[in-house]
Amino acid sequence: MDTLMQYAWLIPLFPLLAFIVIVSFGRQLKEGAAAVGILFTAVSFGLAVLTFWQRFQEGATDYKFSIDWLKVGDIVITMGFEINQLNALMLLIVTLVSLLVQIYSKGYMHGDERFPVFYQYLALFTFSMLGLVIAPNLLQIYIFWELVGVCSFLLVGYYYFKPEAKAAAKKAFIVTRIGDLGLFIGICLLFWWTGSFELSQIFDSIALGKLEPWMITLAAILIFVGAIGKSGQFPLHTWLPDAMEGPTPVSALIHAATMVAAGVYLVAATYPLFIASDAALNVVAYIGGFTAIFAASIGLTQKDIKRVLAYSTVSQLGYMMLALGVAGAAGYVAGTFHLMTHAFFKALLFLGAGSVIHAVHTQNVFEMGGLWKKMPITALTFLIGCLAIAGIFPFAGFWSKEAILGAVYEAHRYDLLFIAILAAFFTAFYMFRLFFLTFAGEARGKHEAHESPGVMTGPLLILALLAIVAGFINTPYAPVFGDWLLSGEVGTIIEDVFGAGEGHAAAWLQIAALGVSILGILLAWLMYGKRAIPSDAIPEAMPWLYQLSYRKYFVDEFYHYVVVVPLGWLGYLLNLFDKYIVDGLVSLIAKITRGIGALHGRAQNGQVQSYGAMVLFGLLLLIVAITLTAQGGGVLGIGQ
Amino acid sequence: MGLANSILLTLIVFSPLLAVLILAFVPRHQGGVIKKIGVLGTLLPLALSLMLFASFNYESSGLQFTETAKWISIPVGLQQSGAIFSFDLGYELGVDGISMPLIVLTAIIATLAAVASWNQKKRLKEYFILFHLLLIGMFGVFASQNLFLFFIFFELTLVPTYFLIGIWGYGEREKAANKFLLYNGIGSAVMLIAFIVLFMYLNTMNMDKIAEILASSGNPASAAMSPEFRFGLFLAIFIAFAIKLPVFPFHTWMLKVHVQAPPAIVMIHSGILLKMGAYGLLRMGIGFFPEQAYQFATWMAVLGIINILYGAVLAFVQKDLKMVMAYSSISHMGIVLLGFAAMNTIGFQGAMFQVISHGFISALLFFLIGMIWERTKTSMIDELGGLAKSMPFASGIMLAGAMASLGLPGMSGFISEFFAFLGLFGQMPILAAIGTLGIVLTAVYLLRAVLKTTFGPTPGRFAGVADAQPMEVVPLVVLLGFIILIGVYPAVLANPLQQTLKTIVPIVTGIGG
Amino acid sequence: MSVSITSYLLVALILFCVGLYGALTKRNAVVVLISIELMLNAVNINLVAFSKYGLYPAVTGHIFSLFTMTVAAAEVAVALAILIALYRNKETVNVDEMDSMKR
Amino acid sequence: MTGEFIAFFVLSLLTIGGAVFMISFTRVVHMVISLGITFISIAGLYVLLGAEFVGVAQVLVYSGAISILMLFGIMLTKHDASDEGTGNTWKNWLSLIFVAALFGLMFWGIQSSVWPAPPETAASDVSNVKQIGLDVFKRYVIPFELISVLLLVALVGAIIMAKKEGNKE
Repeated sequence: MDTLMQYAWLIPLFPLLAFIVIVSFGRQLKEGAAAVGILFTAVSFGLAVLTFWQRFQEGATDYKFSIDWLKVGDIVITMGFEINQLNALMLLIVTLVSLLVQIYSKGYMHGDERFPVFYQYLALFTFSMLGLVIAPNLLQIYIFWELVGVCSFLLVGYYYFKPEAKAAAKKAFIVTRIGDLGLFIGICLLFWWTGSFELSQIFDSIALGKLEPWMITLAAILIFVGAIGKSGQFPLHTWLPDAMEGPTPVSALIHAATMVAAGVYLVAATYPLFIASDAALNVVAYIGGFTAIFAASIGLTQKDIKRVLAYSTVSQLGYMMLALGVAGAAGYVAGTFHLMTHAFFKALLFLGAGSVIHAVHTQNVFEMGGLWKKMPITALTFLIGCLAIAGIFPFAGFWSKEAILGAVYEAHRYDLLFIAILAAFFTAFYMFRLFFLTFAGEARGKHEAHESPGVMTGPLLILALLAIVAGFINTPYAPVFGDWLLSGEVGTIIEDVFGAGEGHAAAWLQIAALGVSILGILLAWLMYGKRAIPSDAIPEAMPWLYQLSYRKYFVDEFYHYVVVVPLGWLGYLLNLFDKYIVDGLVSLIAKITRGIGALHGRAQNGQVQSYGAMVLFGLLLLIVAITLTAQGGGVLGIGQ
Repeated sequence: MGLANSILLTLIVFSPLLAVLILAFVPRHQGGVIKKIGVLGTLLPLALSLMLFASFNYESSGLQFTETAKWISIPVGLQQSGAIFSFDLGYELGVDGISMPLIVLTAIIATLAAVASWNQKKRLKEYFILFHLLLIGMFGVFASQNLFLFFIFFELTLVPTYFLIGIWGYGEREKAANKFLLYNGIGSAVMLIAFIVLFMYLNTMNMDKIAEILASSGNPASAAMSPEFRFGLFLAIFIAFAIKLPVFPFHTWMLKVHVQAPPAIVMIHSGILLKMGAYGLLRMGIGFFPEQAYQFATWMAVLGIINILYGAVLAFVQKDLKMVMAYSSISHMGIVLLGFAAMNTIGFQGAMFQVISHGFISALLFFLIGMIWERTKTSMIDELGGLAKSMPFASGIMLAGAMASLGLPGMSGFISEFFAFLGLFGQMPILAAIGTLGIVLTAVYLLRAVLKTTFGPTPGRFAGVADAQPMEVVPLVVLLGFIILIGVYPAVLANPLQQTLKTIVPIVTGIGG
Repeated sequence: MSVSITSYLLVALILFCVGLYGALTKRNAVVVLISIELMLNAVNINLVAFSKYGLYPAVTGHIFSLFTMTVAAAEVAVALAILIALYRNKETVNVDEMDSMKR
Repeated sequence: MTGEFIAFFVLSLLTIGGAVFMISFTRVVHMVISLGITFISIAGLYVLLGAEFVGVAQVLVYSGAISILMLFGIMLTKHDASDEGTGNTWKNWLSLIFVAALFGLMFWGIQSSVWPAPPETAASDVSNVKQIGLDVFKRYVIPFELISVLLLVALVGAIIMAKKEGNKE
């Protein structure tokens, strides 16, 4: 059975093949490109399932393989792949969601002019993401980390003719790049401190105490900065909502389920580094917690269906970070678990939103409404997604969220617990606000909505199913998933440090969390479903608060005026400096030379008398000079 | 094979002469024939340099394909024994792991630039003759192992470039050409002084011998040079090549050249001629005076960072696509300096990778800008837009080129950037961290420029613009192919570099500790 | 008390300076020539004065001033010939306008 | 106040005065007259210095020949009196400053130099005409001959140049 894992490198390879095929024959394939993409991804998915299954069966030993890639001096840099619990899980999630999204896109993108290009990008993304999750060393992680960023950029800017898409793509790329910078520096520093890019060797070095504590903290925080960028954590979250300019399937795949979760994955993959430093963990926890509540509060007021979902994603990612940061085995399991369940239900929500947008051709929720009857499947699956994300028993979200709350509670971090519960309330509220506005009530827009084709609803149903059942693999009563996850090498290190955590909340906490969520839903129903409470009560009562939330706390404006505008000014200043000082200095020298030349040129006026005067002047100078220098030697200085 | 190998370098260096001779006998009005000869003429050195690449011995760290011949001997006096004492200037060629890839790069870029000259219409005959003379100079610079010979070839590149810019450039071509000549002339003068001083002290112009004598403390000629004196010489050589590279504040000539020169010449200029600065810096600056270079490393790093950030910030505000790319070149050459400043194998490797990779990338981008200019008659960013609609292929390549330029993994730019910074992090982490800001800024200005040109709504006047023609597809695809090849399989370039860098680094680090 | 050498030298100096000023400022070429003659005369006075009051009094000074006169005469003859030729061609003897070497 | 001093004073006054008038006059006749006065006074100075032969030669060559030659020169060319006034004043002032500076320097030099005491007696009673004759035809014979050649060449040259051209063309 060991043989199967040896071929895990094929998993990312198939999407790459698909990419190459579509690039080469895109024009001939036309919409057949979808078939190619789906087929190759399906093969990958099959392999991933087998790999996962094998891991699940065997547990314990990780499989690692590498080849020499580049020699620099005496250092050999390798490329390879590694299969452990976390990787196997990620492989499964990524291939599954990617497959479903590609199937869905066949319907959603139907008729698009650049259909093959879309699949081309999707395939490239899938390849990169898979490459990222099986990478055994930081350099490889970084390489694929950047590649997924580029794919995200390409896909966000897919509608290249739209200025908003252009701006969003640019923003997505640059903001994540700022985060990548941290990762980059972290990798370089770790390389010099430990002499390797290999994760295993880095962990060994830490275990052996080769690194000073401040080094570990610094490296961990730098890596986390990378995660902040990718996972849209505060303060680099601004790109993610804007990235919704991309086609909706892309939002589902990249900006909900997989790529943005890469930050969480990165922290999880380098978790031994983090747990060696309390400071780093605290940073992770507080940034995660703050992002969770911050993004959720913005999500309350947004009008664009996809933006609500985007802020919800940011918030949920903050939740995961929070879980990872709170410490310990429980947090690790909870974070990863939530990553998985979130991938399913958030992809479901996005695809559902896509289905709605496909039908009504608007993204403004206030122009929707009454779609429940017109698109029953979409509505139903969307409801399931909402219930899952709100954490209603027994949907997947319930179990994972409850695991996080439990972990936080156990770590006695009550401030974070409070934030988490509040965020859960917000989540429940804005998700159902969205649901009621979209599906309940009367139709507000002028549109002939109808149910999407089967190729789109199929994936929705599958994801809905997963959103219902995925939670059951890690109930407090049977923590199969947690036990399995902690049985790997990384898991062992974590358990060595913290001991096996229970990681599940006390019953009262479960009930409290559930109650809060239900409260949120109730409020949403009262305001938008039944309209018992006027929905503009709060905006009218406290317009500044509403504006603050609606305008996203002015973070974008802040960045614009604090970073972009000064940069432009600096640029203009330096431009002037370059033109007039650096270049001007040289020109000045040239001009002076030319001026002296011109001066002499003017003296050459052809007037004999001027020349005579000049000669006289020279003679005078000579006489003066000789008289002054030859002291006591007579006029000509001969006497001495 | 034996004979061919023994004079292979001479063949490469002077092979463009064949085209020059043939062109000299082609009547002026037969433009088509001249073009064909011009392009085919570059294939000969390309083939020969590929032979060089193929038969290069990766295990050896020293010089290969060496050729030595007596050339000039100036009798200057009698020795006590009565023998005539004379200055010998030899004709000495040879390549090692650093210069071999550069020769291959030169051959490749030259061929592509010749193809890119296909749309040239003005005074074709002179154009291609100068073009091939320029080639001789470039090959000679990388192949010569004698300072005198090096200098001659170095100067030989200036003259044709001067005319190529001054006659075939855009609006302010004469000014650009003059500026080019002025700066580079000053650089050459400084370099010549340094060379002459070296010659006076050491009585040899052979690069290997010079390095050897300077390294051996027992040698009287070497002992006669105090560390301060050596530092002065190092600075002179540094400045000479810093002007070429170019390093802030000697960069302004390059902007003019990049904006005014014809696209094919910019490809060569930015792709190869700038690289002569980096090559000379490594070979002569660091190779001759490792100790002094080590002392100077911090300043080199600071200059490198200034180059990176200064270039990047300025590229951000430029209105002309060509200016963006010119400043981008400055910014990228800063990375070369950073790699050198690291003074370790990783850094040097990064720097040399950057030299090669930027050669390909900038050639690609400038070629594209030339294409765009030909179709739209503008290179102002504000006037362009939405070209992805009418020229999807070219826009795609442009995006890919920009990605390579900003260091996307899987492309050559990443490898060089990564290793240069990685090397520097080992020595000066704080400076390196400041320098990495350049990575973000690069993304900022490149995306701004490229997205503004290719994305967005398509103005009506660009709707009918044609996509790349077959003659243009070739260079685009080949260049991108090389960029990706080096990015995915860097060993192709690292292997030859490896052994040679190993010989330089011990000297450096052996002293510096 | 006899007249000292300095007095002669002073007279010569004044004469020389007047001649020099004239040579530098007058526009008519003939006047310039005359001024030059004045300067030559000043030199002659010096020569003769030195031949009497010099360190080694001798007639050499006289002979030299004779030579100078001869040369000056030749010079004036040639210069006037040039001027006349010039005047025939250019209708002017104005020094300001004699700059054809520059043009 | 010896007679010699009075003679010197008068002669030098005439010399300098003539020169200055020559420079400042604008009319031809006046110029030539003042020029003649200068030359003759210089001849007087020569006599005062015991150089009778030079003095005579001065009268012959300068006052006789050169003044007349100059007169012809001025008359043969177009002379426009108003021309003189429009000279470049800026240049004149500069020249004046330079000349004054030169004068000052030289004056200072003459005054500060130590001169040999004037000889007690006149050099010799032998007429210096004879002395000159001896020297010219013995010691300075070659320069003398050369001078004659120079004069001849100048004569021929002047004739050729002043001759009207273009008759034969």
